[in-house]
Amino acid sequence: MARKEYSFYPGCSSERLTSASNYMVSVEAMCKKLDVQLNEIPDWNCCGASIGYAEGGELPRHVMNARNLAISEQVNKGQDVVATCAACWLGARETKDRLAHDSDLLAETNEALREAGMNLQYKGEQEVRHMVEVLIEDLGYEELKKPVVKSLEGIKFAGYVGCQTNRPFGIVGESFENPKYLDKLVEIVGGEPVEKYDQKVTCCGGALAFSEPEKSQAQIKKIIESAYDHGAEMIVTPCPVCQMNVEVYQGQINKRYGTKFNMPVTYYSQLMAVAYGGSAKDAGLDGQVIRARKLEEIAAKGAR
Amino acid sequence: MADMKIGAYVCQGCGLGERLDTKALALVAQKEGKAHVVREHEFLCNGQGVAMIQKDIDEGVNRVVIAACSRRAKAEAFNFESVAVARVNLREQVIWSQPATDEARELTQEMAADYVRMGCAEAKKVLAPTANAEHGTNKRVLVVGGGITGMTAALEASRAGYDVLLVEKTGALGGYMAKLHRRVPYREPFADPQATGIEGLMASVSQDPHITVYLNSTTTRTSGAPGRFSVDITTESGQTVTENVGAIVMASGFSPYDAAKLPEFGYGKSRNVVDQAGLEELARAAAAKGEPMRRPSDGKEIKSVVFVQCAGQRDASGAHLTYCSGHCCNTSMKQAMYFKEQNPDIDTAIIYTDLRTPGNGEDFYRSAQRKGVIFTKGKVASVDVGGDGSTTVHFHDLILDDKAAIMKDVDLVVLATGQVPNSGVNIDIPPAASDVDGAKVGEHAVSVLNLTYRQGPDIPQLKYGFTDSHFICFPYETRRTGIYAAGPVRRPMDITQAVEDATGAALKAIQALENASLGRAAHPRSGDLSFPTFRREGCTQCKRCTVECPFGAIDEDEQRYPQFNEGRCRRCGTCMGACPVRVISFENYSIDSVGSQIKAVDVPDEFSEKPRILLLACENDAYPALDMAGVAGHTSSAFVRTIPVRCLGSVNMIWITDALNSGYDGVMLMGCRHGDDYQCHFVKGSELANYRMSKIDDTLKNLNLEKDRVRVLEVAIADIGRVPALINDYAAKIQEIGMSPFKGF
Amino acid sequence: MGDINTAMAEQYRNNFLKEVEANVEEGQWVKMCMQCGVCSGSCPLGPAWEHPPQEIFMMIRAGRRDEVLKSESMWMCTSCYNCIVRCPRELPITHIMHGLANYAHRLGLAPKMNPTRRFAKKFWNNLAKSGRVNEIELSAGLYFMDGFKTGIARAWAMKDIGIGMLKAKRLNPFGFVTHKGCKDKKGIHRMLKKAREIEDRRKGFAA
Amino acid sequence: MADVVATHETIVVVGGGISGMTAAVEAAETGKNVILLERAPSLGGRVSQLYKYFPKLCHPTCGMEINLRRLRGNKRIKVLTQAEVRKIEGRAGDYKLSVTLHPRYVNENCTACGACGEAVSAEIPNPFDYGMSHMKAAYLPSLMAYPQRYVIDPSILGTADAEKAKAACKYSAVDLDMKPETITLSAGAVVWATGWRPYDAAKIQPYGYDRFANVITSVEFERLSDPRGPTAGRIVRPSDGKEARNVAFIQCAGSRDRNHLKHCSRICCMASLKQTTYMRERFGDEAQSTVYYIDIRAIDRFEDFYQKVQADPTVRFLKSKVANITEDEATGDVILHGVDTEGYHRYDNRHDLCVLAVGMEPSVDVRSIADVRVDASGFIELGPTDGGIFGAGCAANALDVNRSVQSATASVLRAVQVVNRVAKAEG
Repeated sequence: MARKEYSFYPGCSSERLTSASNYMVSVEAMCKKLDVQLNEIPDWNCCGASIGYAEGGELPRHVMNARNLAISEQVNKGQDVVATCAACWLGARETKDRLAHDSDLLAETNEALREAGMNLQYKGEQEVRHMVEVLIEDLGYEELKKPVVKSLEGIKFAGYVGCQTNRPFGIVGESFENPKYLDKLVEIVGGEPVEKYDQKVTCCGGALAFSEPEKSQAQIKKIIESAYDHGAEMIVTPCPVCQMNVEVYQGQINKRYGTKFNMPVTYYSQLMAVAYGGSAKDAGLDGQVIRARKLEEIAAKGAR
Repeated sequence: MADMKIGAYVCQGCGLGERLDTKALALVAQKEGKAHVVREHEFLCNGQGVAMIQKDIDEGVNRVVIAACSRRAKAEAFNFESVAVARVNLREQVIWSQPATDEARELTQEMAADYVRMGCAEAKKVLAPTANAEHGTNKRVLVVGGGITGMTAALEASRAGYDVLLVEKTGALGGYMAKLHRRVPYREPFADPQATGIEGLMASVSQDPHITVYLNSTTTRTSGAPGRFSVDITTESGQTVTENVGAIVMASGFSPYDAAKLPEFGYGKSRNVVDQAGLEELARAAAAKGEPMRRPSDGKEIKSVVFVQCAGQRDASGAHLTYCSGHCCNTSMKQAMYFKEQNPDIDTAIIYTDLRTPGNGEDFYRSAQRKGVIFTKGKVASVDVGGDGSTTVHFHDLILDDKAAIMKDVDLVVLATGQVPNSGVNIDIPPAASDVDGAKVGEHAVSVLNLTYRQGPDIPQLKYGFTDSHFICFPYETRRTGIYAAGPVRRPMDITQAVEDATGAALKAIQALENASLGRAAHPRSGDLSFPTFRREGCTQCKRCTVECPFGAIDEDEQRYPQFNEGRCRRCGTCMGACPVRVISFENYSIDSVGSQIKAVDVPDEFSEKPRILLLACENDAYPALDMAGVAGHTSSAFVRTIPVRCLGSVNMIWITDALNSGYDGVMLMGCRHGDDYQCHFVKGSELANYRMSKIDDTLKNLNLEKDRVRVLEVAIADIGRVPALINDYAAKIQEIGMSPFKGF
Repeated sequence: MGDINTAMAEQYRNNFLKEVEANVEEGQWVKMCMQCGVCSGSCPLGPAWEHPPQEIFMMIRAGRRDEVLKSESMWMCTSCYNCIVRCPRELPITHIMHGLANYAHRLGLAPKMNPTRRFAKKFWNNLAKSGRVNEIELSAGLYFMDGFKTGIARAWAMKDIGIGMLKAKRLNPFGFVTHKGCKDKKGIHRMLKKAREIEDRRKGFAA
Repeated sequence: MADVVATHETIVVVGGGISGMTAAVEAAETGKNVILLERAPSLGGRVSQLYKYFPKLCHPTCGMEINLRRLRGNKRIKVLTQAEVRKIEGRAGDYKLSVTLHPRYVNENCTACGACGEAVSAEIPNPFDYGMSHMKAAYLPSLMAYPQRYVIDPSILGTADAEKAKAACKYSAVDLDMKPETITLSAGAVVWATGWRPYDAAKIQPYGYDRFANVITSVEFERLSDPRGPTAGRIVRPSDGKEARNVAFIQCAGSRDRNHLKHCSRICCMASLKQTTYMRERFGDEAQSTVYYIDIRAIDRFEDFYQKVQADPTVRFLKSKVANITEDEATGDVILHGVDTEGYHRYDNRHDLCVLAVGMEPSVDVRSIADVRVDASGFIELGPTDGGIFGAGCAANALDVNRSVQSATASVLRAVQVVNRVAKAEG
């Protein structure tokens, strides 16, 4: 039996051949080394994401999340729900919070849930947590350090936390304005955190990357520019939306602003997968649009 | 009185032994100071040193000269009962204010020797004071005003075991608070209006065997002093009883600002525009009938209410009240809640510029919002009264920057007007001037206390008619000893504050009568047993002392001589400073006690190039600043000789002319700031000194001396670096103008 | 839709605040604002807001119904939650903005061509179809929502990104056909329909 | 401490700031016996660290001098410093206080001659200047310190420095073997006047107090402005010592905020208004002060002061809660971001220095020590009339100095009522 077991909510972008599939790959590799077992919620559905508000409204969004949680309560009894995606985590957790404080809304939610299959009823029994929370709170930095076999020495990382992993809930003990856990994780794997990086919680534009590209790209530019200014070689993030926005729009930003950005944007789990001895493939490094060469080099080297 | 026997003690500790020739100083004390016992000690303030002095006292020494550190240090160690003690400050103001160099040694020693001479001279002229045997011992408290403040003061004093007389002008207790429907909450959860509880309070007062209530009565004559006030209490029908009390709490409350002065807000044009008092009246009347509040003009249902904050307040133009009354934001929120309670659908809007709900008032603010009270930051321009009884409020919406914002179909407009203190006669405005400004002064020209004091019938007002203290650290210090103002007469305030204020004022009243019964002074020279006396045969009845006393302590007796009422006296010595014939003195502070110090200084001849500068320093601020300058290592001229004075107001011109006549090259006076933000602890002392000194030029001219021979300076206690600099500047100035021609006479 | 708007305007005549409280997600918080403006200053897209949140709250209190509901402002929300965590009155501002946008959208007052409104609609419809987002279909749908020609132009402009994603195996070119979504699609459809019904009933939309 | 006599008629005052000193002096001058306990090595409390008081702009030391003279001259008052109350048990008229006396390592023999301070070389952060300056580890807490006696900081115990201090003292005042001591005091009534502490500015993360050198608190600005402070009154930036001519004052830093302190701390508006006058005093027309506020709470006659400051062209007011602060790393300037809500004007304002008007919270959690009723913020509420422990000053509410003194005076009467009752009963 694994050391820790969680009910896992991967979310749409973690599926194979989707925007965060590389995240998923690295999470699997990381969890394996940490002896953490993720039990996927069967037939989970989309969280609705924040942007779902306009058409989805209030109750339908809660119902979507409640369905996942209700299935989890039914199937993965006694386990905390863990999400890797910031939006999934936030959506699910918001629903849990709101239903806990609004009995009318809870009743309405369950009324709608009855229409779905599996004879579901949401009770609110399980905690909803982010993968990073689980790593830090349940395992702790000491435990996370133990499986490290390769040091990411010499790589400077700008820890970009973004919005939704950080606000409004965030990680216990961390501030909304200056969370330090990514820096600590970077240190654990032997990398060098850029501590003065001042854009770690700047919004990348999120879901508006498509509808308001100029505005969101202005945000992304700030995020990358500051990373360069502070000497970072890579950005590391816990959020798939952040990762994608910051990584894939660099070409467009270069065109728009005449910059020469080519900054790899990685997940914390990729760093850990490499440090834990995983191959570039294990760490999903083949999924980078902008290759993280230095990481790949370390992954290619034998364990020290 | 036994023969004078002076003991002089020279300490060698804290470097005094190294920096000074203490043996020589001891010799000075003995030879020049005529001390009977002279001792040096290596560590005078320790048990052994103190015991040594005590032994001498036990053996007959009755004047003690301690040549050691500042009087502000080791006060407990050198606190000898029943003997006069002169402290010679060799540490802070001699060795610590002079460079520790060989070159400086001679001047430092001369300085120390002078101070020893001065200390001995002072010791000869002062006595350990004993209280006046004629002090009053009445321990009853008079409370004027039967509102929440007065009732609280009465009950709290009674609870402490004191008898109270409570005088109320109207036919019932309760005051303004009895006119309220509910009060603003005063404890958690600060969410809803609360019952005033005034009936219970009134019952407690009426039933308290220690409280005697006089309704329909006013105080028509108040004379005497703490511990022996005599008060005439006269009923409406004209019957008068005379009562004796020990202290007085004045709780005469406030009147709402006259909303009729605000026609632009529709007051007087429509019954549907009311002030906060008017709204309370509506609410009480409705509650009494068990009905909802209705529109006053036509009894229609109220659907919309607008509250106009700061109506006739915070008005920088001076047309209305300049100040903020503090309670009105909370009061309007409370009143808006009346309507929300009546029907949550009634629209209530509060138009404000700064919402002022300090402390837990913030909870009340949130509660009002939660109940749906709307808050709009804006400035109301006018209220238009429509023919159908509804009104339109025109305002500048400051957030949406809409200068033409309006609220239509308003059924009721409530004006948050301010508090105007019922403080009686403004004694600082001469009667003639009150005619000029008739409207304002005339309204409140009825005296509250009818004091028979030479200086007027009521407590002096500070600003806007409030009888507040000007002192941040001493809020209860009115300028009439034993009379304490409390509640909104003192400062605009709400009920919670008035209760706290009343309790504090009651304590001060009790303290005043307890002190009076022992003949002790009140703040700031608390406990001082000395009191002013005068030589009747020398008095010219010029009245300067009676006029200038900042505390109105001095009346005139039937023969027009000053009558000091020492219970009212704060021992500042302003009278002593004022007296042109120098007949006023204290046992421990007199023209002579300072004058002889001035004369004791050894003034070298004009060829010595050693000028002498006299520095008369206020003991509360300038003198401590000099001490601390020494501690902080600032050096200053060795030619200065400093004498602490109780207040610059106590400085008599004779000291200055004596100093100049005896060859001093310059005289400095250092006192506290005066003017609007005065810091003089005796209110007027430094101002009077400045006034008196403004006339010194004539004296100097008569003596054929330069104007710069006398310099008056304002300093603060924090001027630790500045004070030595001022001294050095002045010393340089004296160098520049040269030696006094009066040396050697 | 227009009818609902008229009905709502009638029902809450003169009191837009009450309308918002009744019909907008977390609308009951609007009255708690004390106009400090921390939300307005905290928004990453702040300068793009014609009326920032705190001002919108004041406009609601002042009854400026049309101005608010027709505004582009709420559509600028990136859901970053800065405003929520900094608000000294703990107003769930992000949700209120979403709620207002949603309400305006439901009443048909939201600006027709607002790109975020249109994106959000596509997004929801995409996820609701199978229970999960089909990224390729969503992207394509977005490119081509203004017709074939603009779609091609947009896709061309974005081609490098698409190619990059394809190369990185983070986009499924066959997703139009292979995307499976949830198994219980029918159940999800029924569930969402029901939720919508309940919400419409509660908010008086069930015209 | 055998010389401390306390009976059921004694009033114990806990806290030696302006409220506690007032309470002690007022009670003693009413004829009551008082024991005044102070946790620090000297009296004076928070106000002694202020440069000036509003609205008169006078110096706190001035009133302190008067109070100290009243206190020194009154034999009814016994002062114990470095005294920490651990527990209060009993009831009105019969309390037992367990008090720990921390060692000063300097006894009554001390004359404050300063020899030990000169002898010692170790330096420690000076708490009087909120750590903005350093002082010798043998020190007089301030120029106005009462008792006027040195303190040896425990950090040098066991080092050569401690021995040097001991050797330097000619009066056998240095006693390195002092130990903490716990005593029990009787009291009829207790006035609890432990005052306030500034809210931890680092918790207000958007303002970066923990990250940016040029973001300081209002209490630190007081020290910076004080000629006796760490910079001798020069208003300069911590980052580079450059004169700070363009200063931002942020109101409600912690106060009126459900994320921090839910109450309004009352004094901060006035404190900032006052501090703009420090700017004018130093820099004249060159000064630039900007006050970012939600509501200016200049209550009662303080309104005059507000109007006076408003009329000063060097002072600007913006109705805005600043959203966040960033730092220009090259210059050390701070940039405040936000929206002026009066008409919606967005700003990114550059300043030399930013002063956070931090809120007040009670400095001691009294609940663990005594059975008293407190509000949600921890301030002592006036309890039922049969109690004998009374909050005074900022232990009872967020108050300015004037109101604290009023509160202290009122609390004395409540205490006097208790001991007079006891006296009557005891005959």
